[in-house]
Amino acid sequence: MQALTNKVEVVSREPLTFWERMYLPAILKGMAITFSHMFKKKPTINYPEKKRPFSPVFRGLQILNRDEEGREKCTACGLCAVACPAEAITMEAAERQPGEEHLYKEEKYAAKYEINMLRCIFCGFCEEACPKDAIYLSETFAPSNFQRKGFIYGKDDLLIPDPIKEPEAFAKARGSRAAHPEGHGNEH
Amino acid sequence: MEIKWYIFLSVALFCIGVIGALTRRNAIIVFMCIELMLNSVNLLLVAFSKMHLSGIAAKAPALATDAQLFVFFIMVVAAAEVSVGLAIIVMMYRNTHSVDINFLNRLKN
Amino acid sequence: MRNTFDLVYLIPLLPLIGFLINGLARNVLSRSLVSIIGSGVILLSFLLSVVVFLTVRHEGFVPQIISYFDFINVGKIKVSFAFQVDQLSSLFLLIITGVGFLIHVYSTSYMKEESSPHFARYFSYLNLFVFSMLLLVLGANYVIMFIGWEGVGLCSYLLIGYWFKNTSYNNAAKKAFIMNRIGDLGFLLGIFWMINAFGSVSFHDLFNDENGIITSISGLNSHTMVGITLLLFVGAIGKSAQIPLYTWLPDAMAGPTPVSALIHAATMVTAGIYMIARSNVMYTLAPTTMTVVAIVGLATAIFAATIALKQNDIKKVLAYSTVSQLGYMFLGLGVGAYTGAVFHVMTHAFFKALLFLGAGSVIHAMGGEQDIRKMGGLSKHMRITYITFFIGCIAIAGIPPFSGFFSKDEILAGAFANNPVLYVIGLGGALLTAFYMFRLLAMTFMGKFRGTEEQLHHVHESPSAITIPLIILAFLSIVGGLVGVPEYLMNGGHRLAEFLNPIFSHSNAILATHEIPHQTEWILTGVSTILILIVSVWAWKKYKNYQTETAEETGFAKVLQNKWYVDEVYDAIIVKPLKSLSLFLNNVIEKSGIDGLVNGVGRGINYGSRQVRLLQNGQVGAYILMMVIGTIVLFIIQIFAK
Amino acid sequence: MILAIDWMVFIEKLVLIIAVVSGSLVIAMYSTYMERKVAAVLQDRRGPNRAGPFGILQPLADGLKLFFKEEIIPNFSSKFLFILGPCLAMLTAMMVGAVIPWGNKVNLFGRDISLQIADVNIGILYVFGVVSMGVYGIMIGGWASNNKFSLFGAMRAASQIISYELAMGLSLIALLMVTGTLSLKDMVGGQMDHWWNIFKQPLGFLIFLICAFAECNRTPFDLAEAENELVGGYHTEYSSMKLGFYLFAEYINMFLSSAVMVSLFFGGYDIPFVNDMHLAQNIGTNWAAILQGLCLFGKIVFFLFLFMWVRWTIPRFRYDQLMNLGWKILIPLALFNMVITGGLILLKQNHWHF
Amino acid sequence: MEVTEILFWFLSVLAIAAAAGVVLSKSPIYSVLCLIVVFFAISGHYVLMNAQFLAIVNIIVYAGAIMVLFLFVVMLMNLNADAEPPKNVYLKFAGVISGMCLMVVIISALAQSYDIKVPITKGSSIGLIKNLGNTLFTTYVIPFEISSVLFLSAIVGAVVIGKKDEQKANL
Repeated sequence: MQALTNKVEVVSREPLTFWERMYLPAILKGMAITFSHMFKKKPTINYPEKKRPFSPVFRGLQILNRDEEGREKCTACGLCAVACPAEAITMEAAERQPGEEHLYKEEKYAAKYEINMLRCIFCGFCEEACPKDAIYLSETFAPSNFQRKGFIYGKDDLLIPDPIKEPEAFAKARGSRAAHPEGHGNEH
Repeated sequence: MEIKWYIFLSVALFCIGVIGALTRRNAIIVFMCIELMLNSVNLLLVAFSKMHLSGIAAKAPALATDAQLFVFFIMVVAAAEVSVGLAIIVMMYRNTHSVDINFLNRLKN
Repeated sequence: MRNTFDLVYLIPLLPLIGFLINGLARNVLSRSLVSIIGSGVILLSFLLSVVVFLTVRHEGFVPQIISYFDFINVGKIKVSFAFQVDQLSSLFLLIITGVGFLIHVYSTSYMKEESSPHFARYFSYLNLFVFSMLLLVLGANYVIMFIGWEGVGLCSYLLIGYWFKNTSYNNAAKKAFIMNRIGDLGFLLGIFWMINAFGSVSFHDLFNDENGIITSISGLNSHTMVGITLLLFVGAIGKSAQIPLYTWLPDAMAGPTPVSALIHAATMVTAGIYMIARSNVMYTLAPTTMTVVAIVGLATAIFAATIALKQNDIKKVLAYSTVSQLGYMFLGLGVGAYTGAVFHVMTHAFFKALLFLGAGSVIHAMGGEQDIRKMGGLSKHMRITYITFFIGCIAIAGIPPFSGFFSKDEILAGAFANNPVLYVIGLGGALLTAFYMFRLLAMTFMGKFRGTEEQLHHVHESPSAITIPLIILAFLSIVGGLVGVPEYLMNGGHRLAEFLNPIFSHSNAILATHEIPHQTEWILTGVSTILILIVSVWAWKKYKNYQTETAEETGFAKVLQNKWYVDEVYDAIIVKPLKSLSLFLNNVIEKSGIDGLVNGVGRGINYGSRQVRLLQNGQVGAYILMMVIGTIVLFIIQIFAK
Repeated sequence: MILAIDWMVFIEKLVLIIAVVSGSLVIAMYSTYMERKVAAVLQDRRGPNRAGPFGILQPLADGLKLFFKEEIIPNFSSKFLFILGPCLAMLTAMMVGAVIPWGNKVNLFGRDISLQIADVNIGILYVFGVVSMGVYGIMIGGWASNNKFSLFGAMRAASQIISYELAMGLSLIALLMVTGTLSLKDMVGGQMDHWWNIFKQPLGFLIFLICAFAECNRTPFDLAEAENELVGGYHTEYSSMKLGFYLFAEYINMFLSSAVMVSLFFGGYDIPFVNDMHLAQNIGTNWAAILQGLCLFGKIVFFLFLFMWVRWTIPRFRYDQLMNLGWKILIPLALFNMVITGGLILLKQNHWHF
Repeated sequence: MEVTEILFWFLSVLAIAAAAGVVLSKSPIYSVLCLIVVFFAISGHYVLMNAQFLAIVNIIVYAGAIMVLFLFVVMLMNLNADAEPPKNVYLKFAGVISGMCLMVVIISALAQSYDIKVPITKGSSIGLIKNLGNTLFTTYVIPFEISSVLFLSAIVGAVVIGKKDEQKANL
């Protein structure tokens, strides 16, 4: 039979020779292989102290964005909730009252915005769906928790810190994607 | 210790074995009681081997080792007996799903 | 000198090792390895034999007895496991290992269609056979000889029945075994008698020139001597296929052809000759037995030759020819021409092995066909086989200067010296030999091919592993006779006789054969040669253009074709009565007598046990209870008995 | 004094027993750490490194965790036997330590103290006796769990241990023929400043090593707890410190069988290439004893490492392969070894004359 | 009271109690375990009598091998306490009585023996493996070899008996 790929290795089914039936040489060979691994470089790292750089397309926890003046960008249009295949997003809209312009960028805003992190599959569709660049996926991942309700993230968990009041925290939360404010999901 | 205490001990063990063999119907337990009897005899043999050591055995030490070697041989025979006996019991259990010795009277007729 | 004989034990040991390796590892070894081991050990033995032979040839060689350990040590009888190396045994060593090696080589090709384990099995049997045969000729006493004697019988049985899936082959094997057993019994009884009469079985003790037991017994033709020699002769009859125990040999052709060549032509069947030659002193002292030997030998020679005239199976012809030639050898022994007999053993080993191997080559080429009526014209296809076979025929027919001529002539000369009647009959046998051999040759190789088309297509010259042994044997058949050129032909004369003189000197001294004048010898030789030539040419002409006959043979020819109905006669006078006796014993004595007794006892016990059985109620507890009660009673008796 | 006991000896032995038992426990604890570390290193990982520097407090953390786990005793199980099982396993594991010579002797308070709890003259037989008891812990535990998997595991363990004990004993008979003693102390003494027994009995050592693996229920012979076939084997139903006992027993067994192996085949506390007698004279008995102890310990650690190394190299046997290996290979091989050794000893007694 | 005497009484009581346990316990498993205890007690007695070799062999052979087999079989069959049907009470009673009778009779018979008060000697070296081995491989070498044949036949017998009848299984 012709091989489809060149990776095919023909397995010998001949009866074992005497040395092979002794097994000892094979065992010693195996032991030598494992022993040699003692001196190999370890691919693992001490995680919390050292971290590997994420790949540019990594999709972590969602973050609700603010603009330069610290106003929430979200306008509660619900497109993200519609786009979500796991139906993890719940939101309630509210109208911006006068005097709240410094809080919300648009006239409508999300009074309640919840993502169930146990359901979320981190596909990033919400980010793509958002017309306002109000949501994007960061480079952090969900920490563990003792209870289920701890995994339902509300607005206070999701909102990015205020860039004016806490610029360092804002910069940190933005992560490396700050260099590309447009984000990767919206390139088309 | 006087020899009589060893005699009493092994007779007591032997008789407990006999009682067990008489009263129990579980073949395995009967078998174990037989082992118990064998062991009581072993104990007695060892005790006797130490009994006349200052007298007779001082002249002929082989007499004293004899008893202990008998014990050794009894153990050999017991081991052989157990291996076959247990095989028979397992076989019997496979056939009758019981280890009651009263079912073992097939040879009767 | 010592060093040479230190290694003698290796000669039989090597084949034994070969047997063990091939026999035990037959499922593992490859065919080529088996061939190398099987033939190699024989080759090594042969080389050692040559060394031994060269040592023995020295002037003034004294027979060496190399003793290894005590084999039997009971009372006054002491039989040691010892080898004796002297002129006779060294000669036989050469024949056995030399011819044996050639046949091994031949077999590597002949048997190559067998599956690997069977191939190895075959070679292991062959090696075992060579081992036994070497033991037979090397043994320094009759007991060791008997071990080898039985060993070759066993190997013969194994090899005849090599294709054990065929019932008739098995029967042939059994027949050979049983016939041999009859003879062996005689041999064994002879040994017992010997132990009883002389207290020793060692050749050295018995036949020593100075102080041998036999030589010190002066009684010529005493009862003891005649009895022992006759019993030994019975053994020889069985092993060497003489009347009346010859029928196994033709049947033994069931085995593979090389086996027939090795066992049933060259070596095993000559064991009887060897044995008698070995005990020549005893035979010389028993002229009655000598006469019996001569008559039996001559009768066999003629009888078998007549049967061979009408056989159509190529191997059967050769088999009867072998029986006939063995008869000649016995004739030679019987008339006191021991050297001639041994000489004939040697030449016969060469040309009969050659003929058998040639026959094997033919059968091989014909795809297993053995009937010469279906052959013919093979000379065109198989030149080497044809030429070598032709040489063999000339040799066996006794045409000078081929080997058979010298040996046969010597025997006949011996017979003439003894009694001219024997000579005339012997010469008649020789003519028959020439006739059937040339008939065989002509029918096989001349004329038109009478087999099927397919066979014709198949016919080809055999491979070199077959032809080279043939060529070597053919060469030996031509020149082998030169070691025994009689004195009247050449000055310095009979070198073999000189060589063997130490063995037979004592007998020769007693026999004091009257020399035949050289003129008489010339005449005898001339007459026999001319007659043989005429008969050969006649047979050649008659059968050269043989056509397949459909007509049934009639009259005497039919009797011959059916081998004088000997098998049938045996069946009628031995087998049938035995069978009916056994039946009688089985039906009457066994059933009513012995069985009645046994059953009566059984019935009595049966009744008794039926009564006792009631105690055994099948409850284990009850048994223990009985035991306990019994113990208690015993102890109570013990207490109150005081 | 009604009890005519030499109290000093009593105290001496008591201290020694406590030292050996607690020592075995500590070593067993750290064997778990070593196991994890070796496994990690062989697999290009880092292993435990959180609790304490290099994670050396990890065993303590593990132990604490086991202590605080919930105790579960299944219904329908025999409670007494369920508890007896791990206890027996632990007990039999610890008892081997009694006959192992941990060092030559030390001189304290003017007394020569032998660093061996009991120098019985049937030391090896004692080891066998105790090892053959070890199977009870597993069997009883497995049966008392009233769980099919546990029972299977127990059965497997029992038949495995019985099978391999035979080959082990046979392999040692050849060694006994060479050394001519059953006492472990005498055996070690015989190897001091001489060839180690491994050079006299290489085949015997190989068989013994394989059997030791089997007796300890270590990979590749860990069928009794084959996770992917039998869930957890005989300790499926166990939790908390009872499970801990089983695990501990395994490591103690490992440690002590390494010690036995070292004593039998690798000279025990003999310091290689050094004449121990002279050493003791030069630097004093006590220092020599410490050095010897360290040397013994080093050898044992090597064997512990071997155990782990093999575990992370060789896959588990199938059950029939296991039985084949035991009955059809090791036992004949051990018998063969015995015969060869006997023949050589005879030859040697006849001064190599045949 | 010496230490050995205390140990003797302790081991004796242990042995008898455990032996009673063998007979009385409902479940075969407990019987097996009790029997193991008996064997240990008897081994203890051997040690007290300085028969070290027998003591350890007793443990290896009986406790280590034979009882494992028993335990194995019991577990294999998974016998429960109720597997044994109740026996006739009178029969049990008869069994106990006759066993007791046996004991009384034997002891009373032995009590008449004149040297029943001979003390056993401790601390002799005949129980050591060296002496036993010497005797075993000189005087008793033939019984020793025969016992190995017995073992072999027992192995073969056990295998043959324990093998499933394949023809029967196919039916």
